[in-house]
Amino acid sequence: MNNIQQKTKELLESGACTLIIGYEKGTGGKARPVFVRKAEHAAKLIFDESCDQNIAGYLYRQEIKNESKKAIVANNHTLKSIVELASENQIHEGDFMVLAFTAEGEIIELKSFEEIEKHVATLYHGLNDEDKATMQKIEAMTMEERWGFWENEFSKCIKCYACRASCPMCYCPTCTVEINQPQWIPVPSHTLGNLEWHVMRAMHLAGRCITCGQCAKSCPLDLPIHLLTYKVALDSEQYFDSVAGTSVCANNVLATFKTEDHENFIR
Amino acid sequence: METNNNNSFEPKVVAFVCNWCTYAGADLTGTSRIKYAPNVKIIRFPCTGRIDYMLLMKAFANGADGIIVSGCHPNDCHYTSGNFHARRRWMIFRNLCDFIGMDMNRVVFSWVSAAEGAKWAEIVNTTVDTIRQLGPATSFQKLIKNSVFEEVGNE
Amino acid sequence: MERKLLTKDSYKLLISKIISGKYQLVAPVKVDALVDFRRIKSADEITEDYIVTVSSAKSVAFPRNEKLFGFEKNNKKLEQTDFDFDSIPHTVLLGVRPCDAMGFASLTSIFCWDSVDKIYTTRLERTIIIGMSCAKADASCFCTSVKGNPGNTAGNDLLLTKTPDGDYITEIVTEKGAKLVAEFYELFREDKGAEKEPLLANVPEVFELDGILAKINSKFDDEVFWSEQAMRCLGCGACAYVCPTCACFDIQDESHGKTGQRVRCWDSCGLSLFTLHTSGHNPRQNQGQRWRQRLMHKFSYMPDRLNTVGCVGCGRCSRACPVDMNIAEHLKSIIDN
Amino acid sequence: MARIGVFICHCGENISATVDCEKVAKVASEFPGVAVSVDYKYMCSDPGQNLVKEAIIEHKLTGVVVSACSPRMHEPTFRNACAEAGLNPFLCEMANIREHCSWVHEKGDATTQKAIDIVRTLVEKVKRNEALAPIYVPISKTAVVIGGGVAGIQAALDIADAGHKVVMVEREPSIGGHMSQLSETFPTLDCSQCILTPRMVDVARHPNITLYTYAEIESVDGSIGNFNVKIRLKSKSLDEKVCTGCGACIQKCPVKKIPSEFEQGLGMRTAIYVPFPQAVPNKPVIDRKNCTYYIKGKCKVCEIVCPTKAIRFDQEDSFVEVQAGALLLATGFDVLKTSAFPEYGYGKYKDVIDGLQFERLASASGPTKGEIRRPSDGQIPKKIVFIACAGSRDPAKGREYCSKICCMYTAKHAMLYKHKVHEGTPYIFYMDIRATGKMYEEFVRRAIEEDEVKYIRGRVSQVYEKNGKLIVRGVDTLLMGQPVEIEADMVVLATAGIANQGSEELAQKLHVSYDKHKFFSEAHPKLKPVETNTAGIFLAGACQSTKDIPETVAAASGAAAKVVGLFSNDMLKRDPLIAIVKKSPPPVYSSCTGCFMCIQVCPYQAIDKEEIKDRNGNIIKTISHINPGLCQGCGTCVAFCKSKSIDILGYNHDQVYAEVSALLNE
Amino acid sequence: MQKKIGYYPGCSLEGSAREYNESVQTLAKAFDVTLEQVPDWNCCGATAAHNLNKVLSFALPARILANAEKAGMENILVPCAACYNRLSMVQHELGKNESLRNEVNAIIEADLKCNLKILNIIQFIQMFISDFVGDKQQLLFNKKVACYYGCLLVRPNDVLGFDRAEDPQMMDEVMKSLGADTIDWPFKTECCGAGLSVSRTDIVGNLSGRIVKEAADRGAEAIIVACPMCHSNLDMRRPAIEKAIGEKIDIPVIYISQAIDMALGKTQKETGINRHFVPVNIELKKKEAEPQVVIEKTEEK
Repeated sequence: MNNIQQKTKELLESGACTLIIGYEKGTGGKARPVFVRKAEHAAKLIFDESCDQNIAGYLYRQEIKNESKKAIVANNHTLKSIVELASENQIHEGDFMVLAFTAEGEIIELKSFEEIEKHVATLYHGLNDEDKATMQKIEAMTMEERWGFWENEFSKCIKCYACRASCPMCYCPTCTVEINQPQWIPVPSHTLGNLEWHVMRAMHLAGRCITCGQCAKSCPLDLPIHLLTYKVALDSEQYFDSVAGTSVCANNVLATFKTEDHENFIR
Repeated sequence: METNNNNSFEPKVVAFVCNWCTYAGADLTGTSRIKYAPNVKIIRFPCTGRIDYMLLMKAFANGADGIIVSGCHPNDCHYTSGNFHARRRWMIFRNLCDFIGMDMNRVVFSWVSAAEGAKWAEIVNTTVDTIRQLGPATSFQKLIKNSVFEEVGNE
Repeated sequence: MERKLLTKDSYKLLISKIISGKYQLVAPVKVDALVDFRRIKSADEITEDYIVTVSSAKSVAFPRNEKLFGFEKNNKKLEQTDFDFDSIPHTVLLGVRPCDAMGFASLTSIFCWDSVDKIYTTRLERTIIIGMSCAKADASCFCTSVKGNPGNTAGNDLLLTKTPDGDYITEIVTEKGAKLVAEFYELFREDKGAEKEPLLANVPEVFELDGILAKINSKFDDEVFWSEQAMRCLGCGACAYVCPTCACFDIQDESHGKTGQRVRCWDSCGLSLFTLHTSGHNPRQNQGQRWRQRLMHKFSYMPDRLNTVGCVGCGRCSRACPVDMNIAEHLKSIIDN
Repeated sequence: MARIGVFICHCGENISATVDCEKVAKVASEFPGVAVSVDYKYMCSDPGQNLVKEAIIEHKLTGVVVSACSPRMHEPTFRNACAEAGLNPFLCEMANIREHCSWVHEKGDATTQKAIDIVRTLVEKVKRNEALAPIYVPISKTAVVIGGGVAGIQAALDIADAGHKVVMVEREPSIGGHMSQLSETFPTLDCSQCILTPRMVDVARHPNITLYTYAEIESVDGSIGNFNVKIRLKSKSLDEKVCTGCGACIQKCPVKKIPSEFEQGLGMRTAIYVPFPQAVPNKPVIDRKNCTYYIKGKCKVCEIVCPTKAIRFDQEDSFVEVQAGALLLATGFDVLKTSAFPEYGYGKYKDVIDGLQFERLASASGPTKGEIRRPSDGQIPKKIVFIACAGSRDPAKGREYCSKICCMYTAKHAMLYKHKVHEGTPYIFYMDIRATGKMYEEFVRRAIEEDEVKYIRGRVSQVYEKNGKLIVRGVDTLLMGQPVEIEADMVVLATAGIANQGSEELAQKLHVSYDKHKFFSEAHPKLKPVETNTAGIFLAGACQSTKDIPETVAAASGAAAKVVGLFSNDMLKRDPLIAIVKKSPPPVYSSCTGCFMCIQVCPYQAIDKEEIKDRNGNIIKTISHINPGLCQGCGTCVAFCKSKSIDILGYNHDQVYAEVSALLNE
Repeated sequence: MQKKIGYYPGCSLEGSAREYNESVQTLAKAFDVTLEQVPDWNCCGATAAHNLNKVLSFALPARILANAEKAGMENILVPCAACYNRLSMVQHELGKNESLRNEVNAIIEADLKCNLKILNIIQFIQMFISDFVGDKQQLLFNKKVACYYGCLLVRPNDVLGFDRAEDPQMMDEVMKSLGADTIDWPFKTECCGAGLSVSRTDIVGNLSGRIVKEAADRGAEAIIVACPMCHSNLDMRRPAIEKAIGEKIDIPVIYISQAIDMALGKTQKETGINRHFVPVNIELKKKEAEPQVVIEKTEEK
């Protein structure tokens, strides 16, 4: 814990960094993202289990992109997203410093994308037990039950787009929902349009979702929408051996193909 | 699901096909005068690679009861690999739709070459039969109905 | 103010009678893991286990989607179906927190500012608001900082305060409230005069409102200030959509073939699309400017033009925010800065 | 406001027999935006087309829907008619109510209703069509021929004789290819080198041909008419301009025991070498992997003996770039090595050889001066077994195809053997004999009847060595599956013809598609046999599939004719139905966010990066850019792009969305 | 730590190939591996089932796989080459054919995932032998041996993925690591006559005879096998073999697991070689203190 404060203080004092993107304690003890520019504020920074938010998305924010010497305190989700974002050309090696943690909690600096890749390779990539169980529960349902489940969930969606805003992979400056010729996604939040939105969002994350679950964590209505992108991520791995956030030079699962790809569903 | 009115139910099926194989195959069905059910209407695309899954969603959102997506057999794509890309996309899309409880029996994927006029007729007829059995796509129809805000008041 | 007592049994009875009568009843219910307003069919559905509901009560008068009119094109001719005011139901809104109830005044000031929005006012007119005082609060609550309090009657037609016995002190705030009590007079007893204050939650004051109101305008041009505040803001619409006073909306035409509808639906100044011009120019280019708009609108423009503060201190925006943009904390820093 | 004209064709009775055309026309006239809707007996007739043209002028139409047969039939007809009336041809669409409606359904309301639905769909599409102009691309009239075997030689000479420049690229030190290795050719048994070497010399001398040997394609970009080809000239360690080809260096080179590629490992060569005496160009190269100087840092005998001082030890690879209008692939084939056959000895028995090795044994210029002697001990084999279809037609070896040339050359080998070893016995194990060329069957009969070659119909399961003999165990299927065992002195496997080494990398460099066996794919198996799916790149010979010499030469001339045909124009006209990256005004410029995944998707390498700069030249953002000369309009990138920043002309988002909506909603 | 591996012995190892089972158990103990039997296992169907009924031939092995999956096993050792072949084939087929899988699932009332790692005896040995050679080995297998693979272990190659189908090397490598000199011979995957053992012993005599004779001619002192069927044909049918080839050959036939057990210095009872028809009269040399044995990779040309 103190080693993060110590390390960032040194970075800011030495001038090696002018901005640290990390976590601080927020309302009711929850962790939240924080931006520290002064050495005396380094004491605000924390890193513990509560810091599970994926903050990689800040790296390509215009205001932050322009900062020359910045460092990000990256949890495992954030690291994977950094790899994926790099593979999608949204962030570039050397533009920021990455502070991560070993399994023992030791703070380390990952100096290149290659080092991040290596570190990510040591991390667990599957779903957590709770999500696994929910996935299994849903998959065990009949088709009608599944439809009922999701219809209920989608009916609650208010289209605030917190899921989109909080996902590091949703970086398009003009999202498809903002296109009105044609209007791909209806603006009002009826169940039909909500369903279309969530299906599209999941499809757009095919081979890109690193299964951090940030979308669901951000949803004010607690919709389990992360399961949709997980489904797509699991299928990408199962059928096409593609795991997002593991390789900077990987091609996207839907941008590539093999002639021998699975096709027993095609007549 | 009520299916006792099957006799009067005429499924609405949209076919998304590529120009070079299946569209030409359907032309051959015509020149061969092979008869099939009139429920299926075709939209022409340059390649299966062009077929956006969101259009499939839109078809259901506009009241389709079923969908056929068809293109060139593997290795026969006019553009070499559009159908391979499409196949991957379908695979992921299909599983996702199944996961949210959409009835994937309503979506038929097929390869129909320019020489397979008879296969096209067979695909259309079996698809229409299947969907006649399944009945109207009531799950989507309910959503379409609810998307028109007739009921005033708090949901 | 006239007070009555509603015993816990007659409370249940009142609910059943309302439901079976001419009203639809909207009340907090458990929706999976959350508590939110829903139209209910039985008293058992109601829950009292909440600090505030996830969404505010505003959708009773300002639904998240509202069909303004329908249209149909036939033989190149267009026919329009106007809004049917008779379709607006008579509603009893139960379990509203005092902060929420106070929010309707803000909404009304907007919807009746230059012209009167008849759909909104009719909906509100046909709604009887039965509030419920707060016995609990959390770290996001700050009603006392914006001239509210956990037992505030303003905006309610009736306000209930639960006693340790499980009965409800009923304050009759408005004429509408009185009429409802009269309608079900047999259920109400004479009030025993129990003290209400001790039953209420303690909500400490975070900032001094007058200080904010006095200083916020001077901050308008401080780009760095707003940009630093909004640094972690992701630019979604969660805060606005759960807010009891946010009134911004978008108007959309939706059509399928020949028929269509014009819909009014919620919008949010937090979204970049909100101010995007067709030309590509966006007068609010960054999240700092959008965040400034949100705060200025509530604490400068509305007080200046509508003589009301656009915030009731419910704290919903902070709770809904994926990155904990705590509005009270940010407001406080205006004074501190 | 759209003013659409709808023209319903009866097609005689082809449509009107089952579709109520008058009703369709009447209903269509009421569609929003339709200015005129008429039906007519034969829309494609002159009066029918005039109806369309007149309506365009009279009603100032902004779009036309001709509701008739398949667009694959008459779209050009009606688009031309529209153009003649002053309407951009791409504002005309066809509603297919014949092949897709009247011909496939019974007469009735449902059929008429379907026709109405189809027309409505196309009306909604055409409302969103844009006026487009064809794309013109200039042509560089130079052809690059890759591969200097008989196919490349033939094609290069044909193109050069037609007056166009040719650059030939050959990776070996000499042109000639496999044909120069062959002893005699079937079915005439004339000498291979005698017919080939004069053509090789012609190539070297032709004023229109530039020959680069010991060279490889480094990269290719650009498109039909304008390829930019970068060629790597591997260092020969020699100044060719100075070398006279006297051969003194070769005689004195101390490293003499390198297995010769040309002799298929049956003979030896030196480190500085020409592959064979008649090589073109007849100047040596130094094989750096085996040269003592390059390995140990001293020797330089060749430099000392060279009378013209032509040796350049420090020479490096160099590059030339060529602007070419067309590429011609003639990279030939290879044969599967015996090591692919563990059941036949896994390449460990010296006397189990492949067909190409036998060619060298039988060649008068070969390592044994044309005598058939076995590699292990130089003895003349008394019993020799030829195994046809070694690898070919064998899914277990991953090659289902017939190599096509082996039946003939195996018969030839057996004959040549019998002609040289009169007392010997040749056996041929075969599956079927495929002798379908001119004089081919007669040739095989000669082998059987005159030269008494013993043909055994059956497969060989195993070859193993025992007591100095090769035991060939097989089956004779004509004797009811009787097992056969032959104690042979030598075994020749007619191993499958396979794609040449490096063909996959080359195909990827050129973006030419190839089959699973790595042979290059033709654009159409029947109608475009010498074209690839990449416009401007053509194929000849065995790089497409194994071919014999006459077929190879025919294909080469065919491909050359295609190149010459292309070069007969100065400009190339192309359909504009291509993808574009959408741009918008500042400060957005484009919704493209530069993930560049579309680059991965594109089968044509048509997408590259474009920098958007401000007036001072500072880069504002980098987005995708689609090269209109390369894009073929498949639209895969369009469906892939998440922000829908790419659209495709003729099938754009707005059009197809409107079609879906119109098809399902009245 | 004790490693756990699922175990499917099949019928042979409970009957005619008891000694194979014994030697595998001994070996597992030496490797410090616990073999956990698949609960409630049944017949794999062998050759009989797929001659009769395709679905049955899938359902039988599928039930075994399902039981193993249900028991939470990740890999299972299947020493019998025939069982190994059936289980592997069925998992492969069901894995790629969804409709067949559904059909079989319905019959066996299970939900197959088809993700087990099915190990043959050689793969099992390779997993652990590297820790073991040099450490626990007491005797050097200083003999010239012929490794005989038969057909079921190696075919079809695209499913089973044996090193090289026509000239397999895996057993040779194991034997070399024990100090043996393995002969290069052409009959590694020849047919032994298989199930004709009972009905047409004469044919088995001919086919197995060729194998035994070739091994003997090339100087082998033992034949190493990994299949109960091969073993019984080469060992138990020795009288028929001798009748067919007209000479007496006494080289023993040893399971690969037995060979390792022997090198470990296990007793006849532990290795099960006392149960063979052709006596195993092999004296192994005591191993030198300094381990000289290196696992050699066969040269590929």
